[in-house]
Amino acid sequence: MSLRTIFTRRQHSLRQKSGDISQASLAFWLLLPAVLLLGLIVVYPVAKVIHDSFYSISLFSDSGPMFIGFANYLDALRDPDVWRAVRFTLALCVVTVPGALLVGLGLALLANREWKWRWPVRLALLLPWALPLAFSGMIFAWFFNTEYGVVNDLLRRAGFAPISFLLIPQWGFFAICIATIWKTSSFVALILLAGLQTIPRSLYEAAELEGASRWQTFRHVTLPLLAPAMMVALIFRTISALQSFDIPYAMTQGGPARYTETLSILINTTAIEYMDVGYGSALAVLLFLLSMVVSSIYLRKLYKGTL
Amino acid sequence: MLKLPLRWIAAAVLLINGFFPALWILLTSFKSDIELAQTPITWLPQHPSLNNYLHAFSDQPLLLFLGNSFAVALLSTLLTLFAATGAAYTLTRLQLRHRDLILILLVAVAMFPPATLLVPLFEIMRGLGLINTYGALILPYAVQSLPVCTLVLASFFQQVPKDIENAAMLDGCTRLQALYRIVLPLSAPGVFTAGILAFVNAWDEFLLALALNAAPGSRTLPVGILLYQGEFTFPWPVISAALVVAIVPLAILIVLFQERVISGLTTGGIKG
Amino acid sequence: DTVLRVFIGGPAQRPDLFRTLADRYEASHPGIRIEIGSSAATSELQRKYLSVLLNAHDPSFDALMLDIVHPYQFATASWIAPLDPYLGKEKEALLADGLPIYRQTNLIKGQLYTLPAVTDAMFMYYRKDLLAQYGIAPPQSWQELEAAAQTILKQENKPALQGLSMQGAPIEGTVCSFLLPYWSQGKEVLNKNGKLILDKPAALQSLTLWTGLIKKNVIRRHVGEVKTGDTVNTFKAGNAIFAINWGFAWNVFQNDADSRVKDKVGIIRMPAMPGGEHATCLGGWQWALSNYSRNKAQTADLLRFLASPESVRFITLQGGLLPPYLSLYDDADVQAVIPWLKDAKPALLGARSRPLTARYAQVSDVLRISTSAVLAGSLTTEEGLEDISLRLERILR
Amino acid sequence: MAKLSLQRISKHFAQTHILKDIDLDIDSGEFLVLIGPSGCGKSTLLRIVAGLDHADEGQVILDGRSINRLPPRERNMALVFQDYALYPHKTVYDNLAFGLSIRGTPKSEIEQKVQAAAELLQLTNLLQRKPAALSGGQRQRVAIGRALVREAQLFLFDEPLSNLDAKLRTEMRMEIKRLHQRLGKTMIYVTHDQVEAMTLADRIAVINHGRIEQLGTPADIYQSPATTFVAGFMGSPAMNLLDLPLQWSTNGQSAFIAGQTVPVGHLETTPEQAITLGIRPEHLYIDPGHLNGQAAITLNAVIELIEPLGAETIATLRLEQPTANLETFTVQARLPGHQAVVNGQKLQLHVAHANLHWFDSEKGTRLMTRQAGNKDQAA
Amino acid sequence: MAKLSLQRISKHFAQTHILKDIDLDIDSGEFLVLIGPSGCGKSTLLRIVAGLDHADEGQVILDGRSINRLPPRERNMALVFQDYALYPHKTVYDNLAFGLSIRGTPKSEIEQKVQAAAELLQLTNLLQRKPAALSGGQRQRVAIGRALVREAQLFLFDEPLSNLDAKLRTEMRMEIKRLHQRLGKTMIYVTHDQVEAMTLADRIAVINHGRIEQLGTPADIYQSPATTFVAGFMGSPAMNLLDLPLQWSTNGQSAFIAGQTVPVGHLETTPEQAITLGIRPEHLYIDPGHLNGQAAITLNAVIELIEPLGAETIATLRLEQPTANLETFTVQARLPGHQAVVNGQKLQLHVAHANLHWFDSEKGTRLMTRQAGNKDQAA
Ligand SMILES: Nc1ncnc2c1ncn2[C@@H]1O[C@H](COP(=O)(O)OP(=O)(O)OP(=O)(O)O)[C@@H](O)[C@H]1O
Ligand SMILES: Nc1ncnc2c1ncn2[C@@H]1O[C@H](COP(=O)(O)OP(=O)(O)OP(=O)(O)O)[C@@H](O)[C@H]1O
Ligand SMILES: [Mg+2]
Ligand SMILES: [Mg+2]
Repeated sequence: MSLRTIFTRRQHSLRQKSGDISQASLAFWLLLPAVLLLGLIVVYPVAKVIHDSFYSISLFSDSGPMFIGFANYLDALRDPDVWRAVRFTLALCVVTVPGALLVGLGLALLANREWKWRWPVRLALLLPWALPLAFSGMIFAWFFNTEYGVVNDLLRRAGFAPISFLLIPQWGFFAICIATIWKTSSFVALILLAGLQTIPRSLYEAAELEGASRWQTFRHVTLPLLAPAMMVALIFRTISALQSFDIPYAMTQGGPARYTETLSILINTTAIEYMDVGYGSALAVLLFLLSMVVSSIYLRKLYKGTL
Repeated sequence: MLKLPLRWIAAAVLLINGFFPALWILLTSFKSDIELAQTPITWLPQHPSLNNYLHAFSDQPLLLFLGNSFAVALLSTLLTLFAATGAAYTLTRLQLRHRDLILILLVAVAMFPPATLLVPLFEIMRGLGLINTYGALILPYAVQSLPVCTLVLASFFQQVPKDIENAAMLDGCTRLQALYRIVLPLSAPGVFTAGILAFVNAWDEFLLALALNAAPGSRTLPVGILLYQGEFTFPWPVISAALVVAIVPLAILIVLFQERVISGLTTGGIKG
Repeated sequence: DTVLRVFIGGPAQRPDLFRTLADRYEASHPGIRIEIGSSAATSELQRKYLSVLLNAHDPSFDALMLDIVHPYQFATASWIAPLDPYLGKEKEALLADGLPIYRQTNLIKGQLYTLPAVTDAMFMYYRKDLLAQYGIAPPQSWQELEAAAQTILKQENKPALQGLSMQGAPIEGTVCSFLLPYWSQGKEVLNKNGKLILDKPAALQSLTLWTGLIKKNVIRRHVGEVKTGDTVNTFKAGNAIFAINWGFAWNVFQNDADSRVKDKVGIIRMPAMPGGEHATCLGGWQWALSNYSRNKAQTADLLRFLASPESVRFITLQGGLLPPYLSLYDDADVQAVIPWLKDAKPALLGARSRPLTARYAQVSDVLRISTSAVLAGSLTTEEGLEDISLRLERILR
Repeated sequence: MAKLSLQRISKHFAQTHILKDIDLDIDSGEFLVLIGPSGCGKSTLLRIVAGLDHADEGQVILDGRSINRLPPRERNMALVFQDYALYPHKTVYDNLAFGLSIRGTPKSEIEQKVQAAAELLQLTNLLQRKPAALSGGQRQRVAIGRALVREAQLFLFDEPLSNLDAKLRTEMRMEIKRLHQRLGKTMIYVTHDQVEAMTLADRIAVINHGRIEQLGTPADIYQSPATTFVAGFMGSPAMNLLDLPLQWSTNGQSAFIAGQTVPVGHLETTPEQAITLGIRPEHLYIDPGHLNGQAAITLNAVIELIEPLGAETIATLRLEQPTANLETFTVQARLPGHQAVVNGQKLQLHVAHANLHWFDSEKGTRLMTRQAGNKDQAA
Repeated sequence: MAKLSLQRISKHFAQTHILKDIDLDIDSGEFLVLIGPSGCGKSTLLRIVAGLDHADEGQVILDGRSINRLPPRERNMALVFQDYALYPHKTVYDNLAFGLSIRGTPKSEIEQKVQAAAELLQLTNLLQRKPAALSGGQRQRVAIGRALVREAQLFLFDEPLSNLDAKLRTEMRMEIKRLHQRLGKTMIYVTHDQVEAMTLADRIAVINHGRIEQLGTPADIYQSPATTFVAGFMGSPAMNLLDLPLQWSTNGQSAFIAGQTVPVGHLETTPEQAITLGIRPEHLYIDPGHLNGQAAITLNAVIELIEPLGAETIATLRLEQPTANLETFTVQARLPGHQAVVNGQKLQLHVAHANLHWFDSEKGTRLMTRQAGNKDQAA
């Protein structure tokens, strides 16, 4: 799935394009369902968001939509709330993406082993994912609750003073990261587990015979062969981390004092609560661009090494 | 010497991490409201009872929600897999101009915050006459899962040795037949994974479900379970019971399924 | 048949009872069918739902039951239509019997946009038994409350027992938490024209009151994460001497099977600031007419029926919800159903409306977030005040 | 009917030129064996014929029609992949049946054909196994079976017997031969096994460096290798190729090798030409009686290594040069299994003049006999 | 030092009993060749030795210590997998270097060893390729190279040369032999190639049906096959096994075959025993001169099929029975390449008495000479 193979294929296809009329029509038919779906569901909303981002549309003002060019974007760039949200969102990414990847990898490795505890491991891997997102944040808000939370209960039993995790910015960040990693590591683990399942046993055998330790086998066989799956997990985990909304919102509502407000929370409140559709759309487009930039960095950096 | 316990500790941490919240939900489902308000908190239910389960089933049509969610998730999963299979195959095995562009557009679909797309989506669904039907959810869910499913499938298709597919074509398969009879079965772990991703995506989703499908008869689980809460109260015990009913069988079902997907499907096919 | 679709958000708004009313209406109005739709339990989710529909100019609901904080925005956005054309002089009668505050809330730019369905307000709940045990009279001021709480806390010496439980998380209830002492000092946030008239000293006083109570451990430190439901549960479990909450909580304390405070619950007006008045926060639900309804006249007629004192009386009797009409507070049948009605009435008469502005969502956000941060200790009272005033100025400029 | 004609087939991988202007006509019903060193492009050629790879240049012509653009499915060819390419998720039975069932063959007919093939390949007990549970040789047999059950018009075999034991290999070879005789289908067969090549082929094409070095009947190839490459490649042990110091008689009618005179008048050669002499190991006799009186040269040699193979013994010998300052040559001789020889033994080796192969050392090509040369000129 | 001893190794897959009580002692530095029909369990045995599979029963003992529980990485063995198992994501260089680099071998040393191995295996130009861009034979060579670069204490080869051309195969065989002589490491080598088996092995173990049928030097195996299976399995074409009608003289000292008398007094046999006669194809002479005066029997035969292999010709002949009502026998004879024969030709075949192999038809075991039998009894 490397971009590089895609490019080389393209050269190839130029040379051969004469011969592949049936391939072209096959490609057309195979892509059709996806294209239809996207065309039906995505094109209009996205176009509308982009369009709206150039207008001043506040449902509560008397005047109708007014074209204002890039004013919304300029406002956004001057808005300290936006910058804080961007910083926090990126911080969340920086911690939770590698975090989820690590935890997910651990789970996937455990679940891929041939042992009798595989069944429970796979269940453990799946449960966080199956618990609807809408409730995950609430559960963790509850866990980190000062009075009724299980974390503080443990602290108290261990002889420490309880901590109001969700009321102290740094701890709030910590708690949100834990909850996010918990919830999203399943996603990563599922994809990696599937990737692990395709690695032929004989390669492990060969490495083992050559005297590779478990770590070396992992480092030199598993990891490189897992790279494509890792890429998929990484790209989508990053995109969804940039969109973090439900968990932080359920846990802290962006508090205390907006410290844990993510870009998505900001967009949500702006576009839905405040009905400031134009500005909200501009923020959405900015988030989209941010996602594009970040994921293309990933694509570039990481595709280089794989395949 | 030091490494071994370390590995086991790591394993234990991962397991606890995976199980604990679900376990807590399970324990909570046997507690009473009042027990939750106690400090210090209790771990094991003091007076375990199945009351919450009775409530869960009697207060709201929980089975209906389950059925709706299942139908929506299953149908959108099938739709996603169908579309993603074609797209993934095209991207990996066919010569295609603008492949990278298609790829990036596909991934870009996941990059817009869904909240901002809500109103136009509503308009589309109303235009299609799908508001308050399964269809209103199935289509957007399928689209939401499409990018990740396509990439997952693509990375698997690429693992299938080309010669096996070649053999099928020599045996008289069209490319399409080779795809469905050879490539797809050999990508079973990938298809399955993509399936779970799409399924759980749909199973989890709340925002669209609330906005596009609010009819009592077709409500999905996350929307339905939130109906147990009062305007200002959040009755964890009953909600926990509902969650247990909703989650545990599903998860076990998936795991059972997953256990049947053998790994190393392509071994024995190719020499070299 | 004309089908009228009525949105009644969640179970707490008792769609089941309104269904009975609707049946009656259908019986007397052949050719009209009424459907009741709902979405989710909380006002926040309902608003999310409705805003999508109305933003898309969706005609699928004719009548809407809205949380009292929403109509102003909805009216400004032209999502709901004025009822004046359909009501005529009945409008005056309804306003006359309604709580006085409704003259402010229901008339938007001079037009009647909503009719009351159910009313509610913040009340001060207290433990009758504990106060009686220590011979303390229900407090009329915050100082008295503080003293009472401290005495009882010391005497009882139970680690789980809290002095006052109130909402401090960044939720809508916390807006009230900020406003209660602020109003008590006779101040408003907006004037009649919607201009910001935030009184900084009063606001500071308001915040200082809470931080003071926290310092004295009358309020727990973690109040910054307490939501409405937490207060209910704490009080219900017998773990609070005082609690600020909406009227619905009374039923929970009194009637829930697992309540430990059954028959030990008292209600008083909100305590006053030194030299101030007893002010409380108005809640409740209002009827509105969707601007995208295709049957506005019929719907208005239905709303008139649903909002009529007779219908409200039925709801009150069946559901135990507080009625918005003053006349019902002297109704013996109603008093029988709601034993604490006589305590509620004075509080309701002192009810204030949260700021009425199209930008209420932003205003609410500012107030709740900053107040919560102050309560949580992540901002000082001064910082909190600064934040509030700066942001409100920006929003309402 | 399946007359295949390859015209100027050329193929690159990245920078490397794998196949260079391959021209090859294969008659309908012919059995052609491709042979050549590892990596010379045999598999690539088969894949081009099957339509799995595309030639960069040139035409694949089947029965007079270019099939360059025809997808593999429509070529109706069967290929035994060198790497098997079994369907790992299907049982052996289904692996064999797939090609038939995809073409809509009735169930009963499939059953019968698969059973027949399984019996032939001794796979009957394994029909319900998946490939992963088979041994290497069993997998290879499944790969063969998959090609055989189908009624393709052209069969392509890519080293189909390499992982079978000698006995089974002999049996399979016979079966393939029989099949070829019965069906009369065109077959192209890649092998590294000389016996297979010699016994199966109607013609053998020897490929080297992407070109066909020689195309001819097995006897041709063996008895008159066109180049030193072919000479050295066919036959095991390989032909001994000696750049023996060699002097020409003034009239060019004879040459002096190792002190003996050999007539060379019949060869197309010039006196100055550097000559490589080829001698097959089986033509080196210890016992002069085997010469049956033919004129021969005699070489003095010392035995350096003896490899008894059972039926025969391969001896490696160092030639003793009459002039000591020249480098020493090593030759291999193929001796009967019962011939008693010991290491270090000095002996004389005899080669009939008729069994000497003459090559141009520089170009590596076989020296023609003058008669043939004259004919060529006449034509 | 690496003395390997297998004790009562037994292995099942599902219901099938693959290996049955294998006992085998391999001396340190010995070169053991495993040979046997496809699917008999050779690879499985290697995998058990390497620790990749576990025997159901029995012990693998290395230098006196049971290593049943030792993980493969600690066994320090090198295995050439039958199906290569190359790392698809590594270049040829890295495939070869991996085993060294994980042991922390210095870069320069790795470089040098890899280059040396690559040269030996003629892979030097391919070092930067990934396995997917290699031909079958090239992949196989990488697999060999991966095993050779390491200094393992035990080398296991699973049909390592099967996909190489004859010339390369001969060269590789030599290299492996040389390596064995230089390093003196214990090696176990699975092959289907008789030449490899005969030339490389110190001892050959012939496996059939999960048991070792015969263990001995190549000469032993070839000259005195212990069973009809071994007799038929080793040698290509295989030994002719004939259940010729045969009558015993009254004193049991001679037998009458095809009308001729053969002395059997030296054999441990009883007159009633059913006998199978084994004759190697190379022992069937047309020219009685080859007998060198040994006593022989003569068989009348008709040539049915001629397969010229170049150096030799394999002739399939039908024996003409003196009594016509008996079934006809077919034998194969290995004739010199220059022997002129034609299809349908009638001729006489001569076999020296000494070249006759005698087997018990029922048990399939070789009939011992009486002397050996007496010795056994005396011991
Ligand atoms: N997983 C399995 N389940 C069942 N039978 C198996 C399995 N793996 C191997 N076998 C059987 O075990 C036997 C021995 O296999 P093995 O690979 O050792 O054979 P081999 O002697 O190496 O054969 P070859 O020469 O064909 O490579 C074979 O008959 C094979 O069918
Ligand atoms: N994808 C590729 N990129 C570069 N070179 C390649 C690629 N595929 C094959 N080759 C090279 O093409 C040449 C021919 O390969 P091919 O498989 O046809 O050889 P072969 O004659 O079948 O050899 P063998 O007898 O070893 O199977 C080899 O030298 C190989 O290294
Ligand atoms: Mg090949
Ligand atoms: Mg094997």
